[in-house]
Amino acid sequence: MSDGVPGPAVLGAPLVPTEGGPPDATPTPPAAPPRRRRRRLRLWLPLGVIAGYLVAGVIGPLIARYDPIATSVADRLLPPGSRMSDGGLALLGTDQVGRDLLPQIMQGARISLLVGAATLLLAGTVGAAIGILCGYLGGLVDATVMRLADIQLAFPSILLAVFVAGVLGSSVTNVVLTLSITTWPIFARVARAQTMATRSRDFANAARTLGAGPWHVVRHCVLPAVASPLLVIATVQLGFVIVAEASLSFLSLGIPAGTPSWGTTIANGRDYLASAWWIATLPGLVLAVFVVCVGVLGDELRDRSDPNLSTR
Amino acid sequence: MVAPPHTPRPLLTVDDLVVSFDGPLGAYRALNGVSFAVGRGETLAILGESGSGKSVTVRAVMALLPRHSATIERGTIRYDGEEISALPVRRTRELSATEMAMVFQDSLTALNPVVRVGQQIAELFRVRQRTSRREAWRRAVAGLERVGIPNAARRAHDYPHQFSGGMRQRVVIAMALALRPRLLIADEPTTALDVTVQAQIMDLLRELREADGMSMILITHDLGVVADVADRVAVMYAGTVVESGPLRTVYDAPAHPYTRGLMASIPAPDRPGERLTPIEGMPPSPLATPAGCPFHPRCPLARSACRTDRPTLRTVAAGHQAACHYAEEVMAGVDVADAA
Amino acid sequence: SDDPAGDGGGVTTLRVANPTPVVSLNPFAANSADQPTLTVVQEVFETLVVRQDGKIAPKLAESWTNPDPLTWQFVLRSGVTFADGTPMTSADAKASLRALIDGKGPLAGLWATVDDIRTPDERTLTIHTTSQLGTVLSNLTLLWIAPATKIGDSAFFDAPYGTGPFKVSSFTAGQSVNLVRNDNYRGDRPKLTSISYRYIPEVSGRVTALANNEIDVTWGLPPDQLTGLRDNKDLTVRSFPTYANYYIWFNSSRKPFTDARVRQAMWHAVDFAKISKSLFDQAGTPATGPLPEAVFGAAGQNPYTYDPAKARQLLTEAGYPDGFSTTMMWSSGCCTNGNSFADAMISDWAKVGIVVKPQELERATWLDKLLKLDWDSTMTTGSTVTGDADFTLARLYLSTAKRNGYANPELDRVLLAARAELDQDKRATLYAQAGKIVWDQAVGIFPLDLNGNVVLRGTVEGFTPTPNDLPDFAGVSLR
Amino acid sequence: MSTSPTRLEVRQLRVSYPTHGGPLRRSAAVHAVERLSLTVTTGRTLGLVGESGCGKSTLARAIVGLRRPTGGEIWYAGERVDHADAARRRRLTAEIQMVYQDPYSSLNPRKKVSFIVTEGWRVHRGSVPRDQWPARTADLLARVGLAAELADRYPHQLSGGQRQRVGIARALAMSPRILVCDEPVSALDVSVQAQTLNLLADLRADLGLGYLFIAHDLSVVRHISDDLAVMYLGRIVETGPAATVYDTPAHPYTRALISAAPVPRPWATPPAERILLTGEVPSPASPPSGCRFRTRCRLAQPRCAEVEPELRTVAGREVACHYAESSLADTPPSTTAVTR
Amino acid sequence: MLRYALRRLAISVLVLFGAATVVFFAMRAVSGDPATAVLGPDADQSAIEALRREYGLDASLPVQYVQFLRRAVALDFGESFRLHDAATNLVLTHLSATAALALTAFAIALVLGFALGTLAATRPDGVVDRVVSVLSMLTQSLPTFWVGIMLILVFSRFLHLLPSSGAASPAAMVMPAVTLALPLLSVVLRLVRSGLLDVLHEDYVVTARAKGLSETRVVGWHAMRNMLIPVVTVAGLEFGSLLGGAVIVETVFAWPGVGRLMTDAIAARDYSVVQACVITVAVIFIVVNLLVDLLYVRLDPRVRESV
Ligand SMILES: Nc1ncnc2c1ncn2[C@@H]1O[C@H](COP(=O)(O)OP(=O)(O)OP(=O)(O)O)[C@@H](O)[C@H]1O
Ligand SMILES: Nc1ncnc2c1ncn2[C@@H]1O[C@H](COP(=O)(O)OP(=O)(O)OP(=O)(O)O)[C@@H](O)[C@H]1O
Ligand SMILES: [Mg+2]
Ligand SMILES: [Mg+2]
Ligand code: NI
Repeated sequence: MSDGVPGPAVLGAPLVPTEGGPPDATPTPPAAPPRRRRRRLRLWLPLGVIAGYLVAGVIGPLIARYDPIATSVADRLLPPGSRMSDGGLALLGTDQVGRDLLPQIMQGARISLLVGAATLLLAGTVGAAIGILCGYLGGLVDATVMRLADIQLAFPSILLAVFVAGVLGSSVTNVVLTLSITTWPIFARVARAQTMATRSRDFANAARTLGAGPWHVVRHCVLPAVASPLLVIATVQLGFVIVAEASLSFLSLGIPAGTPSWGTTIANGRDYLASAWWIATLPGLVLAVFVVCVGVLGDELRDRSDPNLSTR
Repeated sequence: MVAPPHTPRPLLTVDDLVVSFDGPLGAYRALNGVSFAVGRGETLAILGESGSGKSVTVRAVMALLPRHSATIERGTIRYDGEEISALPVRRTRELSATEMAMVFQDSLTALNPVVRVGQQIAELFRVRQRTSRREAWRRAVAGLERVGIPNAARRAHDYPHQFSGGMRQRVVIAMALALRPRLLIADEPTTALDVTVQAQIMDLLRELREADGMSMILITHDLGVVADVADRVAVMYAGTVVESGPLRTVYDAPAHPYTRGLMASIPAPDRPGERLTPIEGMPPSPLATPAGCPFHPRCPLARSACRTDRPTLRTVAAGHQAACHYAEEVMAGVDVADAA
Repeated sequence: SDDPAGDGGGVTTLRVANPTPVVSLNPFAANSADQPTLTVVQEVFETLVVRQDGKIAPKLAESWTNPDPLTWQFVLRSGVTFADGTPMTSADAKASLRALIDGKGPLAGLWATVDDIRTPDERTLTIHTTSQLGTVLSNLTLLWIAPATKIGDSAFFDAPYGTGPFKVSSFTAGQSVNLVRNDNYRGDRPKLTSISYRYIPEVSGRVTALANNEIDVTWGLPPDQLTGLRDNKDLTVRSFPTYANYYIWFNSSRKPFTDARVRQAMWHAVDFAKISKSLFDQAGTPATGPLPEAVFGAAGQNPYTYDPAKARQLLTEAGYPDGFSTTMMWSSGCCTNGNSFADAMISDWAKVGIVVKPQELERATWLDKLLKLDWDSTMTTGSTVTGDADFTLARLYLSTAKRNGYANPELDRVLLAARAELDQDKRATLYAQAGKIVWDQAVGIFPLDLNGNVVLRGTVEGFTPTPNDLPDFAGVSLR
Repeated sequence: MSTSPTRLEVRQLRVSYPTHGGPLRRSAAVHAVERLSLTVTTGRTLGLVGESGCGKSTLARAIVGLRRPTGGEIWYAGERVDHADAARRRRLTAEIQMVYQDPYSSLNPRKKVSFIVTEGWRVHRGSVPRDQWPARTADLLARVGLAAELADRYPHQLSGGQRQRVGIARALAMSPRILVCDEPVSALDVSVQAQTLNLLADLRADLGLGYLFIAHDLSVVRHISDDLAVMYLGRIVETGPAATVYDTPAHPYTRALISAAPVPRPWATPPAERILLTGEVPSPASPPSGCRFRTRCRLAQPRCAEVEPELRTVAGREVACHYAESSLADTPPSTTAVTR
Repeated sequence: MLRYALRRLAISVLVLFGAATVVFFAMRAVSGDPATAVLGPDADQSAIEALRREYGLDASLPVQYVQFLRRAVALDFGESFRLHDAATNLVLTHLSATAALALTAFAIALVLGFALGTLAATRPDGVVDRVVSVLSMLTQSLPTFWVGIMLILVFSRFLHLLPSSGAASPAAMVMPAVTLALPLLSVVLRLVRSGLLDVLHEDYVVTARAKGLSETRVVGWHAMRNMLIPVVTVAGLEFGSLLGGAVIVETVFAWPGVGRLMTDAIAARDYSVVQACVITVAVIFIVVNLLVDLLYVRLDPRVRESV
């Protein structure tokens, strides 16, 4: 039965190593330490980088104060490492109105991470709640809501962005709203599938035989099971959302002017890619590193959340 | 049950096989020195509780271990005199199906769900023997008929899920036997089946084996099934063979306390309701195999030597081997009380 | 296929990239004042008169007279034919003017006082107005003469032709226009056999296409791009003054901008000289008045100096010693370097305590708010397409226009008088007066007159820029 | 501690699953359990055997209220309990509990043992005061033979036998009178199985529980049961005292089942005739007409296709076969060794 | 099967109706008046009213809605205010450009995704695997417009290899298609990799190996067929969103596609075109997913039974 079924990441095509190993091999196989170290690295490296971003986003703007409205047109388009007219060093160069990019990127981290986190929180909770509801109840509720999700998916997100910006104006909140509306079905689908798989598992049945009502079953059986796949999805979506915010900025539907986010900085610098590459490229790089780290972390979390893998 | 003639050179010999897995929580040994041999025309049953390493052993023989996480640390596997553990996988694979074939425990998952069963068998003829498509199909149907699938010509077009459990297991057997292998390895072929169906399958296997003079390794934890078909028995515990010998000897005069415990755990049909005598304690975690004899924490006979010295498999009687320092006492039926 | 092959040069096509899409070729309706539409239309149609070096010159009309102050009589040139060979007559001119008025486009308002158009003979056109209209001539610079028989047919404008040097061979709205030479053209035969316009929205795409010899001409590039292109030996960058300028309006009907001192303070608070020098380089020149210098009726005014202290003082006088918070809106993509410009101004305003929240809006939303006067201040650029002060001043600053909340009877009086004046010199004086009111009252800030830029490949010869910033390629040849 | 026995009675129970049929077929219902009656009494064990898919689990689910019966009645302690309202249902959960087959999937992998054991008290708020939980948990764990410190572990940190004990402790926490055990030892190794069987026997003796013990391993059922019921395709075909049914089976199916069960030491018992069933197990969606077993029955007569046999008393047990007498007479002498 | 298809169709119609309703009311709820958006700030009131009358915008909202639905059923979405052409026409012409782009991108993503994903899955944790996984995350983490502009700069501006924009030649297709394909590629790649990894440790793959089949056959035939099932589902969803989501690529590369048509129409509050676009995209989305479902049924005999 449930014999040694290993987790997906570990198993591959079988092959007996031809070298076979000497008869007096040491009891601990030599392959072990690097692999474990690598696994630890895969968790802690991205976590460290992400923590670094958070610190930079929270503390950075306090140290290297960034004032989005303090422009210095004389210092515009300075390449990285230039001296500015006030004597300061623009480590990452300046943008098209002479603002130092480094503090701008740090400040941008705040907004971008905020947008990412808020969107995930909103879309995640709403999506998960709806998904669980649909998965648990099934039937008409399920069919109706899932059709709504289909409509949502069939509906161009650009139009949605215009719609939100047009009706509610453009603001960080509304960007979060737009992105949440486009993201919730993903969470809902995952939560729904997981709920359907969990609700009829024997441990849920056991809770019912103990007299548990739906609320208890959802809270203690479904929710914990839904949480980890959602977490994994969330890491993937975090990258997506932050990139999507940049794309909205490209279409002038994103974060309002005067609030620097990575997206707005990249979008502002797009006309300068040939002449002042650093404006769009450096925040782009920062964004990419962040997204990659989150992605690696997500993969690692997925591996770890697999009960099969953590058992052994 | 006629004991097979003991040929000097067994068909398959496994000697001191050590296999380790590199899992997320670190490396551990699934096999820790497994040795056994299968004679020509002989049926060897490998017994042992879940996780003792039965499947890993036979997968190692078939070169089916996961290539990224499993390492054969040492040991040799010889097939018909040739050391196959030294061959590249591709060469070992050439022996698969023609020399050695395997039947898996769960027939539902062992068959490709999206390929017609006829095709799954015909594939063997087409790819391994380069026959024509039509000829391959014809032979596949014949193979299905041989294992007693009614209406084989029509059913060959069906998908695995359209068969019942017993039928599927027959398909798997037909697939294993398609190229007439000399050694059939059956890894818990009936665990997923009902008793009545299990009886059908075991009968079928016995018939086919006798018809082809095939050798067989049968893995199971059902002592009854073993008694039904095996010539010889190997008992595994925590990644090693702790005892091996002729069927009745092992059953009636076990030389290892674990085997004895196992035998005692079976509810006797003639004494219902009587208290059973299970082996105390838990099997060791593969991550922390105890030093010395792996069975000593649960062994009623354990003494200080058991805690430090690892017993090796040694011959305790003709054709009967056990890995216990005090095998003779066990065979003599010395009890806990006597030992203490 | 009926391209005349016996013309030495063979096929020469000028490849043009528009920065904005051409959505219509109908110069009588909604798009009659659209720069992309007019750019193409000017190669196809001609007008009765043109503005040359700031003066009105004859084109399809040979001469004109005012039999009385309310009547304008034009004598049309003879022997002019449309591209299909039919002769151009006064009936066509009349139909065209009717079409423009009935089309109710943005230019229709210029002709509001016309009550009668007559064609006494084939070569005479009389326009009668209910009150004196001094802008008739400059208005006529945007009246394109199309065949009267076709003008009501909307399909005509899918591939229109006129009396101009080119005719449209194909048109895909929003994407591309192809022109071929009009072989019936009476004047100098154009050297180009065809012109193809296509819309490339992204700046880097256009610049790359130009550098890669995928296109020959483009314009409307942001100033920062030009710096790089000037160094490219294959390219020629032409910069020239235009009728367009930047302005920031205050909603004078809303506090605190009801107070002229506040508006003036806003102006004094920003170092426009520095900003325009670094942000616009050769793309703009500091404004001397509310109208670009090239426009008829523009006059130099007293410059506002960069003087934060004065700004503070004005604010204190107006009752805002600590400044105030307000918003500034603009529509995205409205203005050259708009976002940077806004950032720079906001930065300077902050220094005197005025916190301005930027609001970049989608154009439709911006327009909606603009017309509802639902805003504090707005930044935009505008062009005086007719080249006549009336077009801008009377359209935007009359109190009846309700465009910026500013209402001043004195200004209204001057503007209306200027419109009714037939003597162009007197008109110019009146506009100078009106301009002074707008400037001194700081109805808005007028930081910059915009220079146009056209970038051509070195192979393009004979291009002459015009201040209306409608690049005209009729006289161009390809090497 | 047992007073007068309490009875759980199932009368003419029918449980069906809707099937979606094919697009061109009408949607039908699978009657997984069909007009089934049985009685479980406290202090006694009713063993239930049958092939996979014959409806054993469905019956268990209906009894504990996980599945609503489509017909028939369930009575507990003189009260009709099927279609009970939610409050009654909740009250009943304290009386009738269930132990699940798979110790891996029946424990919430994300909760500690302490939570799992106390889950019932959490649901029935106030039934056990919170401050008593730790002590009571320790008691329960001790009762099922688990160390108290296991309370802080997650299921995946336990062995299969330990998990099954946790499952039993969870059921016991509610102090039930009746325990429905749905194949509680099928997933366990012989020695762990022996431990669990011993535990269940002890609990019955100490607490006077009544068991409905479902299994497919006849030797296990025989070991623990007082009474035996044999199920085939949703119906009970034979039921009576365990010894009677096991030793002198009257229904051809029971006979086949018992004869097919492998015996651990065949040489120690007189050789038995093995009755091999032929043919496939019919689908419960379309059971054969008349006697459901007739398609695989050696004794089948035309009458079997027409009239469905009802349970009737034959030689001390109830059996649903038209030819029970001749089937009984045909019983080979070996299994009727002692004529009782 | 038939009934299943019919049920799916009925649901699709419902979804379409929902999308149509949402777009209708959404457009009208957004601030900005189509008449002024088209005619500009200087249009006079009578002109605005005339335009409204012409396009039926003077009627009450419910009347407009019913009118819209009635005509939409006949595939008539009215005329574009801005481009003075039938909206249906406009959408169809632009759609062909987008479809060409999307299909190419899709093909690139599928081919590369399958190739790389398979490579990565057969040697998990190997060099290829790690490079590929970082690459896939990287492509997903860069904003499309940035990638597009970069490609233009590198391949057109500096290397002069490819035309920078337009849809004139097949070569012009390369960069936009690649840009569009990249994010999709990383999705396909991950899906193929994880799908294959899941499948590769299924028992039937071990069985196939035990049959002595070559690794190529085991992976390329036995594993692949099973892995296709989940990939197809996601690929379908992604293709649907590719059509509506190509705006940015279309803008950067001046590709005359439906995405830009729609964005421009939205900006101009060109109701008829927006409605036509949204409904078209929704129809395609639904059709593609319907096809995917049917394909799913073909690929998986187990599902074939149950529908
Ligand atoms: N692919 C693998 N990766 C890691 N560990 C494995 C793998 N396969 C087996 N193992 C481990 O090796 C040990 C022996 O497993 P094996 O499958 O041989 O047991 P078994 O005796 O066949 O048990 P069962 O009766 O349950 O089939 C177990 O601890 C198991 O967890
Ligand atoms: N949720 C369900 N929906 C539809 N049919 C079901 C469902 N559960 C079980 N069945 C069907 O009902 C019949 C009885 O199933 P049940 O699980 O009760 O059998 P069982 O005797 O417990 O088998 P096993 O020994 O394999 O556990 C089977 O044919 C099964 O296919
Ligand atoms: Mg195994
Ligand atoms: Mg069951
Ligand atoms: Ni097992």
